[in-house]
Amino acid sequence: ACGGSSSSDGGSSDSGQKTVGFVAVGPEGGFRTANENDIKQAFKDAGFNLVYSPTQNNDQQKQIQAFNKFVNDEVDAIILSSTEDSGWDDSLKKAAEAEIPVFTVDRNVEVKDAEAKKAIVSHIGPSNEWAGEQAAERIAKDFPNGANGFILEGPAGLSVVKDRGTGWENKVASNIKVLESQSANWSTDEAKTVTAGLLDKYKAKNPQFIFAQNDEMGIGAAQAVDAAGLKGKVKIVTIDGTEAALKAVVAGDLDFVIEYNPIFGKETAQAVKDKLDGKTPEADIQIESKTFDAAAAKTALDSGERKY
Amino acid sequence: MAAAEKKDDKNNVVAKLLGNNLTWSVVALIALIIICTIVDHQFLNLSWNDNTGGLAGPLITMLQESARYLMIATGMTLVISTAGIDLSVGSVMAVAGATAMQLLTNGTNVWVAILVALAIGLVIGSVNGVLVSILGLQPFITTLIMMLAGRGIAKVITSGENTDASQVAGGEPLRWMANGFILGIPANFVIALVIVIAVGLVSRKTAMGMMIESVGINQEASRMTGINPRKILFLVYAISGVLAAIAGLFATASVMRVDVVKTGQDLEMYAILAVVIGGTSLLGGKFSLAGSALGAVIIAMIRKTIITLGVDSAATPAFFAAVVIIICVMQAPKVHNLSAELKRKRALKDSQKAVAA
Amino acid sequence: MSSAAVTPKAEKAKGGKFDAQMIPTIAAVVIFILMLIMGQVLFGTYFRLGFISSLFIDHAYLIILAVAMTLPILTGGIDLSVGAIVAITAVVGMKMLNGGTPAPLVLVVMLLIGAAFGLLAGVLIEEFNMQPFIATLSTMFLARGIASIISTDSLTMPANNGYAWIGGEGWKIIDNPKIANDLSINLGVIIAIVVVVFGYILLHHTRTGRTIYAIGGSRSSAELMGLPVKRTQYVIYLTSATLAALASIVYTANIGSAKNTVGVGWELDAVASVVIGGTIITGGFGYVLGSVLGALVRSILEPLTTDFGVPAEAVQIVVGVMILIFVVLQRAVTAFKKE
Amino acid sequence: MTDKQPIVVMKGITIEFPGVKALDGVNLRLFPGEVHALMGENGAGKSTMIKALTGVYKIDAGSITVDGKPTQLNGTLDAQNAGIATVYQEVNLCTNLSIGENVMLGHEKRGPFGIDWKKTHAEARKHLAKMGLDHLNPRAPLSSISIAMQQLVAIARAMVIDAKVLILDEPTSSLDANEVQDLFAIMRKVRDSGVAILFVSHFLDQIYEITDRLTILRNGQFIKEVMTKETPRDELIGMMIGKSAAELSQIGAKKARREIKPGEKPVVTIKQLGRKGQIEPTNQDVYAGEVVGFAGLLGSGRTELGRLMFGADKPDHGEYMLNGKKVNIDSPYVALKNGIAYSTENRRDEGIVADLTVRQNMLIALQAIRGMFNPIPKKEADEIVDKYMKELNVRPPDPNKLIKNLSGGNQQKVLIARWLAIQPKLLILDEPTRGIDIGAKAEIQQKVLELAAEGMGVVFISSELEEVVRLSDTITVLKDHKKIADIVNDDTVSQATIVETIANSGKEA
Ligand SMILES: Nc1ncnc2c1ncn2[C@@H]1O[C@H](COP(=O)(O)OP(=O)(O)OP(=O)(O)O)[C@@H](O)[C@H]1O
Ligand SMILES: Nc1ncnc2c1ncn2[C@@H]1O[C@H](COP(=O)(O)OP(=O)(O)OP(=O)(O)O)[C@@H](O)[C@H]1O
Ligand SMILES: [Mg+2]
Ligand SMILES: [Mg+2]
Repeated sequence: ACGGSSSSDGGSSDSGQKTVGFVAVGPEGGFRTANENDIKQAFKDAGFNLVYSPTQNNDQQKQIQAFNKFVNDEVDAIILSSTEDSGWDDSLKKAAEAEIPVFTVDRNVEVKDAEAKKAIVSHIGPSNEWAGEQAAERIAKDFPNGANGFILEGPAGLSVVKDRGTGWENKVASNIKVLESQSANWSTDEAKTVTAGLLDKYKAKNPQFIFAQNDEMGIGAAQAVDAAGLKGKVKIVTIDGTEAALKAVVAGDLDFVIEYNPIFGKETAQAVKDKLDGKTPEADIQIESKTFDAAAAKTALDSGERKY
Repeated sequence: MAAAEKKDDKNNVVAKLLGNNLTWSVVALIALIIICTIVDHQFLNLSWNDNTGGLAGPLITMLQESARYLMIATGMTLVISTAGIDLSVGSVMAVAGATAMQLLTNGTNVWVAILVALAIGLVIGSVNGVLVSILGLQPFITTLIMMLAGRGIAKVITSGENTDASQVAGGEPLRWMANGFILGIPANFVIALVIVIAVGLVSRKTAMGMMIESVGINQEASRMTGINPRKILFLVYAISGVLAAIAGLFATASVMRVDVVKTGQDLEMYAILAVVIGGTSLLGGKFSLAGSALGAVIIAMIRKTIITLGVDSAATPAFFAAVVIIICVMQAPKVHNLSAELKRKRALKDSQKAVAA
Repeated sequence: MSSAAVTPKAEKAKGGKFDAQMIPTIAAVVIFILMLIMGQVLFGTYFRLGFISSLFIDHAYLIILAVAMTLPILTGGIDLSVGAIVAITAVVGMKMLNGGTPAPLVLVVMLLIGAAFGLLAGVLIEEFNMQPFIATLSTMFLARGIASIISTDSLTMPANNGYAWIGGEGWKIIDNPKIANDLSINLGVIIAIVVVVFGYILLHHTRTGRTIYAIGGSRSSAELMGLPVKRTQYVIYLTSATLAALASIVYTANIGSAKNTVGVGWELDAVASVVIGGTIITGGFGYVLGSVLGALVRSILEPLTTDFGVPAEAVQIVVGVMILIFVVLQRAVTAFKKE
Repeated sequence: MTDKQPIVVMKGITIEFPGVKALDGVNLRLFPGEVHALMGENGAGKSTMIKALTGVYKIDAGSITVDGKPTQLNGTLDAQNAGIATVYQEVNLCTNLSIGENVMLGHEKRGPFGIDWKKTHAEARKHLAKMGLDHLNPRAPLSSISIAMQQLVAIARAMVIDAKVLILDEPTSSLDANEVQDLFAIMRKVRDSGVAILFVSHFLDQIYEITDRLTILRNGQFIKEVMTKETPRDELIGMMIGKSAAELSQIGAKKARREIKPGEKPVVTIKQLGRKGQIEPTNQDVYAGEVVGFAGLLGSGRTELGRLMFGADKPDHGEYMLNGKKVNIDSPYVALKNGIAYSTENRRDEGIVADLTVRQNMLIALQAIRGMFNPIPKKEADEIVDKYMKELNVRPPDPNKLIKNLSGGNQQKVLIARWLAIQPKLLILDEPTRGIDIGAKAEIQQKVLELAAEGMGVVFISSELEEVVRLSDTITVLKDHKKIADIVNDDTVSQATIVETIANSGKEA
């Protein structure tokens, strides 16, 4: 598949085609799949030879292994979509020594070591905190004079979860009361069970909103709400903006969807190209994302140009 | 303990009861329910919900969730009874779910979708069966491999997406299977219960149960009595595959969407716990489907408790572990033989004094 | 008298069965080498010193875990808690480092925590006759849970912590202009090697080790033979858990940060390694060296899938199938040899 | 010798198992330099008594004093440290380890770098040699030798710790005459060195040959302690079985030979049936109502031939005829379907299904040939079970007990019942009387004759020439995994005849 790296002198093969190593998370559906497919496509279009290496259940170790392998393969550039925001210093140092430019996508990584910092050319991706803030503001707008509700989180400890949480904290209005935060592991049917449980538990407190940290969970919550006959009475806000979620907004199951835009393959490919052509791409390429209420969702869907 | 004072024959009855795992499982279940009720006084309330056409309330949602555990625990029980193990049930759930959802979105008739999903479960189970029985591979590693590969298969089927069939028309029967009600009781729970009872009857009314146990206890001796261990082994893994597929349908149909990574994740562990709590030994041999069923409900109940108590999501695994440990410790012979043991020691002391004198 | 009848049998037995036990392990060696060669021929990067170096440096932890897992599996048991123990010890360790605790103390505490969980597993197994699978499954949830209660942040080491050097990039034995051709080794690898030697000596040159094999053969027999079965069981689970803590030290030192989510699924990688290495999951037969090879084989599966450009969705299938082919091959060879 | 102090005194030992009182106030005294026999029928409680002494079972009442001090034994390790070495009834070794390792387990010789295997194996060799096992290679896996051999290895192991007390629970049950003599020689040496030996055997000849003192048990009760030479056989038997010896239907006489009519067709004929490394191509006929005895030394291939005729091992040579027509017996299932049953010599590993009940164990073979989904009607099942519980008088007479909790002898009866339940045309019995008390043994021998009389073909494999000669119509002699002779068992034939045949065949070769 990857003729590029096969010639023993590594990436820059005779064909002149550049080889780029993509340290990825792997197809997990929703945002992740859309994002990685888009990047793969974009690099193919840009004439790169992209070598793709996913991990399993978010295991950073396997990513580090892949990263180091790319360094040894002497690829021309490495794209790093890390599961963790730290622990990359050593590997980045290797990359720096081998003079391989590294581009972090989606999640930014924090680097202590100066040597290592050099390796990172730019970061491309939308902001999780921003998304969290949008959620808080939407709820504030929906319930100007306060409301009770829940937060459905991803698996405890992932930095996405923390960032989206932080965003929410930053902007949440004082009269918005979170009765309980539970993890539903990004999973639709767990979200349904959990929400059903929470609705039972807090009937008395009349919960009015649910902030689901991703679409999958939001959709599950919506079904629980529906089953409890509270459709419309409980407003659900979710992050990601997958097609299913937009449909749900139009259908009124969800109140509001904040996009976490996975489509930035072009931008990434461009940045890599610039770098390899000797230009210096910006250090932080922000991918702006949209937000969808029912109306916006409808137009977006009808326009038919959404890739996922 | 009460047992200590009672007279011998009575004493035996009590001892038997105390020695019986089922007793302790029931105790555990009740304990959990009590705890929940204390925290949330509404816990036992049942109301009628018109727009689902069934009962509603914490216990109902608990039963609804337990259905899938019932399925995989039943299959797991038979496998474990042959001194094997099936780590692939979680992945099979994902595959079956993925198949059904994908087919639905491609406009296949819902019944066809269901059948194909079950068929795929059967196929994967059979592959396990062949590898274990014909090639004589070790069950643990075989099904571990299938657990890895299964996830992959699910992803291939949906090409990595979390296929969503909630908008698809014609999915009602499947949706009903997971969310509907029969006489106010969750349909999936009823279905699961019926299947468990069916399996129970087949295995106990025919010689299947005994032969499975026999193979689990002593394979060579079984062969010498004319039993064909290979057939038996193949059978249990195949069954486990199908039941896991049903569980997968329950899990996905409840939201009409499969999650290639999360659907069925870690459920093999829950199934194994259910089986062990139910009193079937991982070393194989005697099995108790009733026990496993109870175990399955307990697992669902533990998860319910976690939500009801609002245990911080970070702490849930620890809480889960704590409960499991407590249950297993309660079941340990050491514990409920305590009184008897003390009595024995005392008796021994006396008789030794007697000797000395 | 009977001697006439016996001798041929006994001899034949020697020729036959004994190697049969070794075959899977030998197969592991052969196949590992074949894999390397294949990689080299097709992609030309597998003989690079850099590749070899990071194969060891990045997997020192797995080698240690494989050794740890070998002990319980030899008795027909298993220790599912190793991955979670890596997590909790890592989290505690990082917390303490950031709290300014001196590194040596941190190391000791980490090892002690590991030992504590091993002890707990031992008690559950021996005192409350829980089956190892269940006991360690519980301690796994417990450790993982406590870890995330303590912290769900990803914790990075403070600068100059007197700890990172364990896993730091270590020493370059051969320093080429191109990093890809550097042969380097770090303390982590050395620790791993020491652990392997320790494992070997424990299993083959101590009575405890022989008792481990005896338990794997038949626990009841071992008990009737008057072997210290109970004590040995404690030793086993204490050791495996403590080694898991050691693996945690090596790993965190290497990447310089830790997280409650680290080590998810590592127990299964370890089991796979042990089995690939030729140890029978039902106990009684196997070698620690086999497990090490198993770990290495397990480690180069991902690079191979990457280079072959296996489509993302299929990677797990391919990895699974590779392990399967491997196990089947061993099985076939063994069966063939037995004939 | 009564003047000297006993080294072990067990007083009022009581052990209860759920359902049974295995021991009820039993006393036992062991004197240094004496061989002491524990006598009793199957299930009398001998092994249980031994396990009480070695700390395997916790005692519910009574006291144990070793060397005059009261001792609490929790586990075999304690017992060993107290200088008690034991060989249990069921061979308890680890088949995954080598012979030498098994002998030395826990006593390996240690050098500067832990265990020194050279020394250890040398030591093992020494102890094996003491048992006349010098031909065994300590490095060979234990699984490669027969149960008989394993038994001897277990005894060699017991010799490793120089014990004050040596316990041998039915060590001779699977040995042939020569090995028994070797064993006795060693026992005498050990005894004369002042060790107290506790010995269990169902062979009265052996008892009278080697023991000095007897303790008699009857279903868990202590009957009496006597000196061997002061106790005549009948009296002893009387004390053991609770009725006078006369009542015991001992069939001393040789079986009236069943003449084969000219032209009569055999039930089973094997032509050149064989399997590499186990048994060379062999011809054999078995006629209806005929008892064919297989005689030979350990490892001569009797079991192999039996297993081959049952399809337990696939033959790689020759053919199989049933009532004249060719059949392909390649698995126990097919054999059983065709009415051929085989009762193994390896009761624990290939016979009982330990955790199933007596009832299930009796019915399982019949069920297997009926098919999984065609359960035996309860009524029929009950009848079969009662019938054989009575006929073979299995004790305790409770079919719902787990078979693993029965004594060795009673387990054997249940297994025989299992095979009779399918009403076989040919019944192959491999060492059916091994470890069986005189009473039961007589019953089983009687049963064999009855079955033959009813027209069943029987293959009778036994290491006891005496019973082979007494029961068989024709005797097949094997040696070194090869059939060397077919002896028509008329009145001229005696044990001596067989022994000679075996000896001579060696010369010609
Ligand atoms: N673990 C057990 N649980 C329940 N009952 C048992 C157990 N072990 C032995 N028994 C019962 O105790 C009695 C004595 O058994 P034991 O094995 O001591 O007899 P024995 O004298 O050794 O017979 P044999 O000569 O056949 O070996 C038997 O009735 C047996 O059924
Ligand atoms: N002397 C021996 N050395 C090695 N293996 C033996 C020996 N004797 C028997 N075996 C094995 O033990 C089993 C039974 O022994 P085998 O049939 O060879 O002899 P046998 O005549 O049945 O003697 P017995 O049954 O009394 O041991 C067979 O599996 C055989 O391979
Ligand atoms: Mg006995
Ligand atoms: Mg034999």
